[in-house]
Amino acid sequence: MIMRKGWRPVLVLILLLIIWQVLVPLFEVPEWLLPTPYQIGVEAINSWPNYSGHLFATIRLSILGFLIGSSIGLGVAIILHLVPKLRETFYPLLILSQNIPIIVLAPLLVIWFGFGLLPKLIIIILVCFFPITIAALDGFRQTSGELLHYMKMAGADRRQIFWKLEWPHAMPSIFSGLKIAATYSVMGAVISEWLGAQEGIGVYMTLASSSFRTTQVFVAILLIMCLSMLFFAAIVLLEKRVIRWKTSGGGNSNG
Amino acid sequence: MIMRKGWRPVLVLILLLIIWQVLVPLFEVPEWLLPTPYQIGVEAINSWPNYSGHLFATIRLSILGFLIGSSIGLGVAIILHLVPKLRETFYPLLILSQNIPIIVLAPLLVIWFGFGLLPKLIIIILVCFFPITIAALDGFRQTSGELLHYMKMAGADRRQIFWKLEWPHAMPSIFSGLKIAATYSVMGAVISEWLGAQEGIGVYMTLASSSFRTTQVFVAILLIMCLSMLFFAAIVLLEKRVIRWKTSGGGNSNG
Amino acid sequence: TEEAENPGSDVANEQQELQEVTMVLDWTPNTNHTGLYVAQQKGYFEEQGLDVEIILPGEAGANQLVASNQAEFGIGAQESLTEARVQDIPIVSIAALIQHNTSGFASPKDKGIESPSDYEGKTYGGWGAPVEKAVLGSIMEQEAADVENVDIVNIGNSDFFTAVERDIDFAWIYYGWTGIEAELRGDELNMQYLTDYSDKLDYYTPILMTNENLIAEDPETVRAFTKAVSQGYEFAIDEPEQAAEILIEAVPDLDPELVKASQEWLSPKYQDDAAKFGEQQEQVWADYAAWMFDNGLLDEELDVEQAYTNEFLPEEEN
Amino acid sequence: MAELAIEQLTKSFDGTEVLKALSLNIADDEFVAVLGPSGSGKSTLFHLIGGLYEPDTGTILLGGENIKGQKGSVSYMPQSPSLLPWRTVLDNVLLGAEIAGHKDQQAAIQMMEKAGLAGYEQSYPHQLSGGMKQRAAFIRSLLSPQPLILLDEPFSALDEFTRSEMQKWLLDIWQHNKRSILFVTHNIEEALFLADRILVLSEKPARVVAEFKVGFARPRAEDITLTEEFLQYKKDIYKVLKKGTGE
Amino acid sequence: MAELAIEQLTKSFDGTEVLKALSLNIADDEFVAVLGPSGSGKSTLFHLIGGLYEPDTGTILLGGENIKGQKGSVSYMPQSPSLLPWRTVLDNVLLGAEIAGHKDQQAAIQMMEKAGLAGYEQSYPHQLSGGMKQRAAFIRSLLSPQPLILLDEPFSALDEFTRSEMQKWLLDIWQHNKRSILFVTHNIEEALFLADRILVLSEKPARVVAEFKVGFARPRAEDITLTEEFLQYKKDIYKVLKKGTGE
Ligand SMILES: Nc1ncnc2c1ncn2[C@@H]1O[C@H](COP(=O)(O)OP(=O)(O)OP(=O)(O)O)[C@@H](O)[C@H]1O
Ligand SMILES: Nc1ncnc2c1ncn2[C@@H]1O[C@H](COP(=O)(O)OP(=O)(O)OP(=O)(O)O)[C@@H](O)[C@H]1O
Ligand SMILES: [Mg+2]
Ligand SMILES: [Mg+2]
Repeated sequence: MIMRKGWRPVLVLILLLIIWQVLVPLFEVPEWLLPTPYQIGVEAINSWPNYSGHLFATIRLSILGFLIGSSIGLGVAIILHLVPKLRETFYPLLILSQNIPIIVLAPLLVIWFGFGLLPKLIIIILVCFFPITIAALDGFRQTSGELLHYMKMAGADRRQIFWKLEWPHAMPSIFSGLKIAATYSVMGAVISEWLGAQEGIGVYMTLASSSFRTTQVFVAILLIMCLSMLFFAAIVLLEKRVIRWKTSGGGNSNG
Repeated sequence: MIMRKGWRPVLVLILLLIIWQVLVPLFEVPEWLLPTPYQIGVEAINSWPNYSGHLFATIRLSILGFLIGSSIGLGVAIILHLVPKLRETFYPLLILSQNIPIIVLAPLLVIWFGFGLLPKLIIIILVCFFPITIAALDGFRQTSGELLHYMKMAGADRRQIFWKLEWPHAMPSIFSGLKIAATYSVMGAVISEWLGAQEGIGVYMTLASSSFRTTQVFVAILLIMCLSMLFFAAIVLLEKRVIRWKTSGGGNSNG
Repeated sequence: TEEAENPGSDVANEQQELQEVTMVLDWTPNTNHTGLYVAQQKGYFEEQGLDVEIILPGEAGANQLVASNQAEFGIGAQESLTEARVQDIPIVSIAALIQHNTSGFASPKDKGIESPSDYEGKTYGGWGAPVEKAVLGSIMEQEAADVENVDIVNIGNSDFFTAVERDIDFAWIYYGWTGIEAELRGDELNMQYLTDYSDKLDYYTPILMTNENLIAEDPETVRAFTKAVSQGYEFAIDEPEQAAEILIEAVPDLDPELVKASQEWLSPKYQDDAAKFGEQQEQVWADYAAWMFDNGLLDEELDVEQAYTNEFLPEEEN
Repeated sequence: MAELAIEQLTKSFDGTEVLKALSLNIADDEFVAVLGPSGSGKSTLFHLIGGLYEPDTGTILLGGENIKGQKGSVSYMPQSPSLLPWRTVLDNVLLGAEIAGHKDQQAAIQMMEKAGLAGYEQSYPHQLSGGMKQRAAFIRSLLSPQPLILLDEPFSALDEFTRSEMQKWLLDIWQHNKRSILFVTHNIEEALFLADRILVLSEKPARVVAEFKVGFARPRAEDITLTEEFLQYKKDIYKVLKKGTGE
Repeated sequence: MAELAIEQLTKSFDGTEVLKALSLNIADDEFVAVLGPSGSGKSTLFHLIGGLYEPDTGTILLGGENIKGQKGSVSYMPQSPSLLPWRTVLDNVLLGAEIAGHKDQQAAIQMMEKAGLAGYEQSYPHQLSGGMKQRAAFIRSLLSPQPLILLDEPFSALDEFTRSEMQKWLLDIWQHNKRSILFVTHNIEEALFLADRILVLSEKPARVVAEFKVGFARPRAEDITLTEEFLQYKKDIYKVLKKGTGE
């Protein structure tokens, strides 16, 4: 499915790359400012041994962070949804959590947790959990009144209403949140590596950038983008597997 | 409504502040690492004339960025939804757009647009538009099949189906996206100010941080948080005014 | 430090137990740090019984990390250490890595900026700190120019080369890195070194620092560390090419060309005219602090005695 | 012109045939009722006429024009009310007309009054009872301007009296403002009382198994339901239906 | 024990009274039908018994126990099918039992077969016709274990034959496995054929305006609908309903 439909964006991407490749020499943009896709490609292939370690470190970090972050995000959403009082109380605090700048958090995290995995994970989690929580909460709330009435009349307790009605109903919203979170998780990992790490794309990029090697910086971006796309695609695939019933309905609204 | 329910989070917040206030001297955390809320409060009051200009600059910037960003986000979502081919083509590219690290974008933006307002707006827009686009796209797609069938049978053309069915149906999702975007817009503005600005909370914070005035850094965070909360509250109020019909239904699921 | 607490657990190594020490840089690795990598690579640290891990500061900032003992040692600069001490942050300078300030205001040759008086009517790109305006004012004063006529713009994270491509006429750089990069690119720069215009501005940057706590409780480690570092820098002074190779090997992601050229330029400047590597003079600390205070950059005066010490520098010359 | 001519319509879902070579005709201004077992394909037939799905084979001509897969040529009342939850009842009732571009709020308010929905103009669908929703959907289809109306069990949720009032009202509207009507119902008496002609569908896959011309004069009085002729029709249809279902 | 005793029930929505001092009783194992005009408050009555809303005043006793605002004590079939779109039909049918904690897949499959839904076990609700959805919802309520069943117009979307089969099946189940049933319908014949007793509600605000004891012996044969007695009942009820609606 994805394979078959994938040619279109790939085409546009290739087109964009070609335009880029042509425009850069045309406007005499120097390589240190904006290398051409060809130069980036060559560099990407040649320096594979240099960055492969960094790449795998970032992959591990972001997958771990995403998994923990989205579990926490879902958990928080569920708890806040099931206990309206908690929700009223903590919902505004959630928003606050998104507004602690990393620049301030960074020294505190490092001072409290050292240079290990934990402070980095905390940053990715902080980035990932928010879109999921918001999306899931909204999904839980928007169940159809008619179905809710039936469930209640049938004697479903709060847990049953949640698991049999609200949870499956919120699935599309949750996946929407997961997609956003997956996209952010890679960036989150890279940012967290600026916190002080020995390896990772973030480190690779900072080093490249500080020795003015723009082409390598772009290789790093390329890696980040590919990773995010992979993560996103994985979520889309999962969504297709999980939400099977919506074959008709709004999906094919080719009216 | 908000007023009446607001006491709960405020209470928790106050409790947190008290704990903070008590723990800091207990563990002998020095002020340069983590000032107490009291110290922050005093600083916030005393240095109001120092930062008020910065504050208003950031407010202007983030409101402008949010408005433009969410308009673009909605516009993109609408276009991608209405033209499935465009959607297949550009959806993956949207995700890519979220993975260009600011560190790389910054020099390019500066080269292209100088140090004026535009590059900063671009960063905020980039941060804001994505959650809205994703949420709106998912909202548009999840209209009920039954209603869609009726609309089609009644001869509604694509535009009518969109404006009379999909758009109102997606309202809750769109607001969900707007909430996320509003929250991010303030952070986006602060980050964009690190790109090079004369004034703004971001500038104030960098200065404070580089001269080790931790208390002022925390004042800046306080300002950022208050701003985001205000933005979020504004969106929630707007949502309450716009989505009126959902009085019953899932809302009061106090089962 | 965790392993140090249970010695002999899985250490099948010969010799004595090495003490683990963390060293945090001020930025990404560059030729300012060569001596550290040499000391590590050549085993000078090990000889002193130290196992040193060199880390990048990231967003956390070296000063706080050292102050809070997350890292025992760090690279800093006199200006920020001065500010930090005034804010009661307990860090101490134990060696000057470069004797004289190598920074200055640079501009592409075609901008025609030959001396500070030419700054008038031009645009300066900085990072928005008050100290910049003060320094600019200080050196422009010498030529009876007024800093108010300079348009100061915050360029944030943009680097020098990007900034001067557009809007910006001149910026503040370290010649040993950015200036050398310009040479390698064949860009011609006009450079006004701070030291050429005011002695007060000839402060130490970068410096090696540690925190008061460590000095009080474990001066031996400080002494050992400083000794190894001195050895490393002395090697770098004597053998610039080999030292450059060591740095390139340790941090392969750096540009070797830049490292070699920079090392060659910088090696003679580590010790320069000082009696021995790392030595600091009270005069330099006092003058600069006074200058900062006079320019309203400090809330109170610096207690100079507390800010630095030569006590840990090795006694004998190797 | 609203003559509907359907020829050899076939439609399957996931390999199961639902309609098989179904043909039927509706003359201009004719009122035709469709009877058939539950799940036989009546609603599917409507969906095909309305252009929601394309048939596998067959033709659908309206006024001589091919309307296969073409939407908007009929006024439609679906089996479930399908009101938009975010619109007031009044706005819902106007939706069909709004889509077609003729909106007459005054007429809508009058019709709502006639259907016993006065006072509910500004209510939302979730505040209505089942039968009230159905009436709202019914009005919506009446307010749509197309010359052919498809009604899918429009009165199934109404009590006998409201139902008979609605029936009379429908006949009234139809007589004053001639349109062709295709009407699905499970109520034989209703079909007899309203229609010029009754088509009986078989079980899935549906074909027309019988056709009854209903000869009562128009306008029809309520008491025809008590005539011998009426009872006879009823028995005949019942028998055909029984056979169809029994197979 | 499933005697239901409702006393002086009053309920208003947004200031409009829907039920006004409504009282009724259902004996153990009794089958009671409720007739009443559309919008009178029948579904609201069910919602109150099921505990979805609290009445403004009045008491609801089930087996002597107060069940006001208490959910889960009745088995319920809503007026609209309310199937969960993401569950297969089989899983939907099992939902009521699942909630109550007794799940019998075998029984469900058998029942689906009986209701003509064989082969649709793994389909999703959107693949069913209107009448098929209604039958699924009906089975769902039968599979729920509670001793009192509330059926809100369960057969309104079914054709005469399917409807009569469902009726006979319902009687069969009820006779073999005694439970109390409260049954809303708009079809007088259906009420007469099924119920022990028929309650007629007035227009909004609803009260019980008449009560008919239906004296036919059980088990009931289909041909009682042709007896004189049946017709007489029908006429009487019709008259009461007419008066109620005409007021
Ligand atoms: N979208 C669909 N996908 C698969 N099967 C479908 C779909 N829609 C209808 N069907 C099948 O087509 C058959 C006919 O359905 P239809 O809704 O036309 O019946 P109907 O005659 O209207 O019945 P009722 O009187 O119960 O409303 C049913 O067996 C149903 O399962
Ligand atoms: N949630 C609600 N909010 C406001 N009014 C309501 C609500 N639910 C029902 N009503 C009103 O209560 C009255 C009775 O509704 P109810 O659904 O009980 O009728 P009913 O007897 O079941 O009718 P029908 O036979 O059409 O299903 C109606 O006038 C309806 O508008
Ligand atoms: Mg149907
Ligand atoms: Mg009802």
